[in-house]
Amino acid sequence: MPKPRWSQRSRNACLGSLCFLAAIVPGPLTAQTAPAPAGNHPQPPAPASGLEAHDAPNDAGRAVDLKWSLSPEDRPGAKRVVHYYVERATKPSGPWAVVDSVPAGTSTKSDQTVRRDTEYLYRITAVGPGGMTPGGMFGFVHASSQWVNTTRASVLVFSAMFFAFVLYFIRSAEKGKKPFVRRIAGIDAIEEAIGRATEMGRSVLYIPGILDIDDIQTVAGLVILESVARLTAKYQTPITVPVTYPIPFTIAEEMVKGGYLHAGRPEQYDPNSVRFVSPEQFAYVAAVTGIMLRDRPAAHIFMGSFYAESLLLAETGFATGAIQVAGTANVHQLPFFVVACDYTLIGEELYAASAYLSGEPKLVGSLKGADLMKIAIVTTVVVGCLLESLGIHALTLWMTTQ
Amino acid sequence: MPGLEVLEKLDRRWLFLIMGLLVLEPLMFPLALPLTVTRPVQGFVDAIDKVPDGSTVLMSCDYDPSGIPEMVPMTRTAFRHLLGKNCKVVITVLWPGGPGLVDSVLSEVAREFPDKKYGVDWVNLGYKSGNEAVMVVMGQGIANAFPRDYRGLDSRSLPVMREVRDYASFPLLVNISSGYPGTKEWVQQVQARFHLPMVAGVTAVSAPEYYPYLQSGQIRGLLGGMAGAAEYEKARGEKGSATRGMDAQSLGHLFVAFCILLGNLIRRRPAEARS
Amino acid sequence: MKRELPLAITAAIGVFMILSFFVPHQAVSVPADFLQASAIIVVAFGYVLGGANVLRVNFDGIYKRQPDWPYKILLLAGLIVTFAIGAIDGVEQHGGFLDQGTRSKWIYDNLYSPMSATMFSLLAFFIASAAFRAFRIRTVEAGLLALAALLVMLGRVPVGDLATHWLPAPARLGAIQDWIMNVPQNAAKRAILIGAALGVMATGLRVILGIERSYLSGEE
Amino acid sequence: MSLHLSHDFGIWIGAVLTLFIFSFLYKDNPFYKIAEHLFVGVSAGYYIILYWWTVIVPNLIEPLWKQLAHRDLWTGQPLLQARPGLFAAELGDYRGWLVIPGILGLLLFSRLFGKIGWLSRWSLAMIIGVYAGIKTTGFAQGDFVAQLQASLQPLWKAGDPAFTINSVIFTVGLISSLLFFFFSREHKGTLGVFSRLGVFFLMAGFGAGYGYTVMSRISLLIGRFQFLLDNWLGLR
Repeated sequence: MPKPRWSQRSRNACLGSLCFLAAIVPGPLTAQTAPAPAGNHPQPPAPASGLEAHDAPNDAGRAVDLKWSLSPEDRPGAKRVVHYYVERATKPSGPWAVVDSVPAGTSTKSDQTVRRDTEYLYRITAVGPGGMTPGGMFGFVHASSQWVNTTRASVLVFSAMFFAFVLYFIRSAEKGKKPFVRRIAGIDAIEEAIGRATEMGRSVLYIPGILDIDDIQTVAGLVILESVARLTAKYQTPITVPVTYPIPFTIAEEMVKGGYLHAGRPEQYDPNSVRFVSPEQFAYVAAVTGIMLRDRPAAHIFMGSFYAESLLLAETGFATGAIQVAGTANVHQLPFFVVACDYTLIGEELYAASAYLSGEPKLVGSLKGADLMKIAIVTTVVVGCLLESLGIHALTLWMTTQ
Repeated sequence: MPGLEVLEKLDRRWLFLIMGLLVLEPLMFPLALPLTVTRPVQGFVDAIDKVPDGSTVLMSCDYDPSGIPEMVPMTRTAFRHLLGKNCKVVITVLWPGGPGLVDSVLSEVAREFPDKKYGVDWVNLGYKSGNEAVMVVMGQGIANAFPRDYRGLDSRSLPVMREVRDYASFPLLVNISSGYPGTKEWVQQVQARFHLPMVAGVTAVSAPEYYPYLQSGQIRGLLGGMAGAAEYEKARGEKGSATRGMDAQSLGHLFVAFCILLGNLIRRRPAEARS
Repeated sequence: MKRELPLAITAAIGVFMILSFFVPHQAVSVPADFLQASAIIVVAFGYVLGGANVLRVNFDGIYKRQPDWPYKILLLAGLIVTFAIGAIDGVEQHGGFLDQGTRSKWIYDNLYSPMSATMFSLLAFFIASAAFRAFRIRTVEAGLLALAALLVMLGRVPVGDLATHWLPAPARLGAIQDWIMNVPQNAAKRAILIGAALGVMATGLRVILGIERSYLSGEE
Repeated sequence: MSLHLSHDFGIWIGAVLTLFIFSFLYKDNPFYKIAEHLFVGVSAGYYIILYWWTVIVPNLIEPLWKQLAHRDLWTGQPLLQARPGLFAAELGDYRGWLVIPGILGLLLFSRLFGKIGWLSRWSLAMIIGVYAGIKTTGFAQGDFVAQLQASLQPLWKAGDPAFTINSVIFTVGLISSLLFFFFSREHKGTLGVFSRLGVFFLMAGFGAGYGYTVMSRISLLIGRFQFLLDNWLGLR
């Protein structure tokens, strides 16, 4: 096997760039370029052409995008070009530094090693078994910072629209204009369950989910608890509320106490009705199923965030024969509630119920804002699908953010 | 009917026992039921195949030991798939319970490739708290969020990290995740923000939630649960723990289906009878 | 100081984060990156605090001789030993306390990992008994749910295709499963996804504007 | 098939603890309680030390130490490059500014001392601000606009009836499911029809979810049995 031999031209190139490359790129790169079997005296490949370099858009001046036309000898299977070096300089006279190498067949590259607002020249060097040939240079070009990311215009428009709706409805609700929210069937189901427990002279078990107060579902669960507590106090039906975390515990206590106060029977409040159990998932489940089996409440109400325990709670509750009403936005737990409960509030219905019952402007406003947005979404879907069917893609393209 | 009466009062521990035996039996005496590779899994395979050989791929393994049976076979096959293509792999873990497990799995696979060196061909950057915040910080520099790797080495000094700056350095993100933080957050914070193509391997519980992402092209392929992992193994010509578990999985599903039907059959009477 | 300042901090930072999504300029992106990097650190402190809380609560439980207090001694022993060994390992390994071969890795592999994996595997048993005892098909909706569940459950595993291999390919359980997942369930999931996105955005807006303050409650 | 019992003491511990937890299926008992409490203790200890070594030390203490002491934290060697400018921050290198998250992190511990507990709100406010911002934009782009954009698809394609049927079913399903969650009007008339249709799609979706959840749970059990059979008993 004859020793690899470099053509004169590539040796010159080595002085310019390859030596620099050897300094910054680890071994394998240079190793690939070295073996050039001398037997058939290969020539260096024809150069790449038509290089264009532009500041990468929508960034903080961290990249320059390059595009070029392949060397005419870069064809699949031809093996005349192995890869291209992307080279960069700050002066037309050089020195040229290799920024990166890309495999043959590649005609784009983003140079991310630039300094912001520095002027650069670029050239693409085709490298093959016969040596290397630099193409024409392009420049000057510099990477600059942009103030607006234009690809996200559609996100901005839709978000701004939605935020405007929400704020408008919150304001108008605060001014006392109560917007219409339809009564949710789940609320009737809750009242029915409490009524049934009263008839049977048994208690009501209320579970506001298993998460802490920072979860919005827990908040909704506690809001609904307030109305439930008012009803149980009115009917003089005992209520049990086992809670997982300290803060929801104190709030739940307030809610139940408030319920008795509202019914004019503060003395009937049982301090043992709201219980702090444990944040540990399985310990909590064990305690709650214990209450279900021992105290036999006639109604179980689950409102909040639930995870794997939904299955265990709903099953045990079902086996005791109690009326069960559930509500959660944790979609993967909904199937277990739907099959084992008499009524289930699905996803947003939980928030809607809490808004309906409390009438609080911030909740009602958000709900109405989301409703109006849904009209906009349905309209967009209908119009967009028709446009797409007719072969008009403008709307879809504008909404593309990637 | 007295027979149904007995069934209705059946102690549930009998059901536990049957379930246990049904899962145990095929693990000891396999039935070798045939598998077909479904479209979402094929998408996963194709997306990795399409990555240029030798490029650097980001792989985030966001799970902990409770996800072992579903996540570990996916991690193994995907890591093997990537190393087999001479890709360099940068691994992150966003679940606190996961880093030790993930490192064991990766080291075990890496031993099959004697020429692949830690720090040169792959690196385990280990765990970082902060969920979405970590993902966004990585967008300005991977090593900014992970100054040291799992082994306590300075990650900027590792050869594999020298060619990595931020998400633009990767042609693909492979995410293997059991929940939050996981595929949803990677789609929202990274795929959408930084336009990084991604594929996901997820637990069966969360798989249905990600079908909308699959249809929209936000993820290119999806492995759902152990069945997804088994199909991936089949597509790669491997016979791993997921493939071996598929028979037990089939029997388990049959039993649950049987329970649903039987339970409803014997309870056809009015609900009042219960109370 | 107790209420207004936190609200102002949340508002300022929240608005800035949203701004940084639309403005790539370094005048915004660098401070935003600093805030996110800081969040990583503060969150970590939060988890350490959580661990400290476990310590405190259980010491309390033992001191007050709560039920199960002897088990709590075991709990504390586990906590302190794991912590102490981890501290020593970390100093020896320059931070890589979980590296292959350390004592912490042994604890992780043989105590933490098997127990964590087994806790959730109990659910396989419970799901069977729930299917038997608490899955009732009384309404059209529940019937539809059950139908989809059965088709998907059987279609997703090899046994489904095996049982229907005599049918033409599009009518086999696997293909039906595929269709359910891609068409009806996908449509429903997308609706839920979009609805949930609106919910999160509305909540985010309320938190940033200080309309939602529930996270500050309870510690007056 | 024969037994090859493991000789690894650790595997035995893991197997015994696995069986302790499984004993809960029979009923709650002291063995289960031992495993449960040990698990809580070990994981709490593990979490504390994990956050210390993998986040607080490398992301906070080490860079601060380098900046202030000009030495490597572990070897004590002086750093080769001096890093002037305590507050001369640039992307990814925040130097003295890191004192801020350090203080905010420590303030969280004020919760352990009742009276000054309100100080932790500042840290909380900062975290919540960051996450509210990130999540709002993440959901807006990834789950809202991107999902909406992907829903704009042609309803018919000449010569492909399957595509047309599925596309129409999908679009009707999406719209009716969205309208099920519409609360500003009673569900009567056309809206009633749509929301009723929406319920059907949602139920099909939940059914699929049920099936997949069953799959996940059974997989977990398979995993534990594989551990017991392969690693512990060594059945081959």
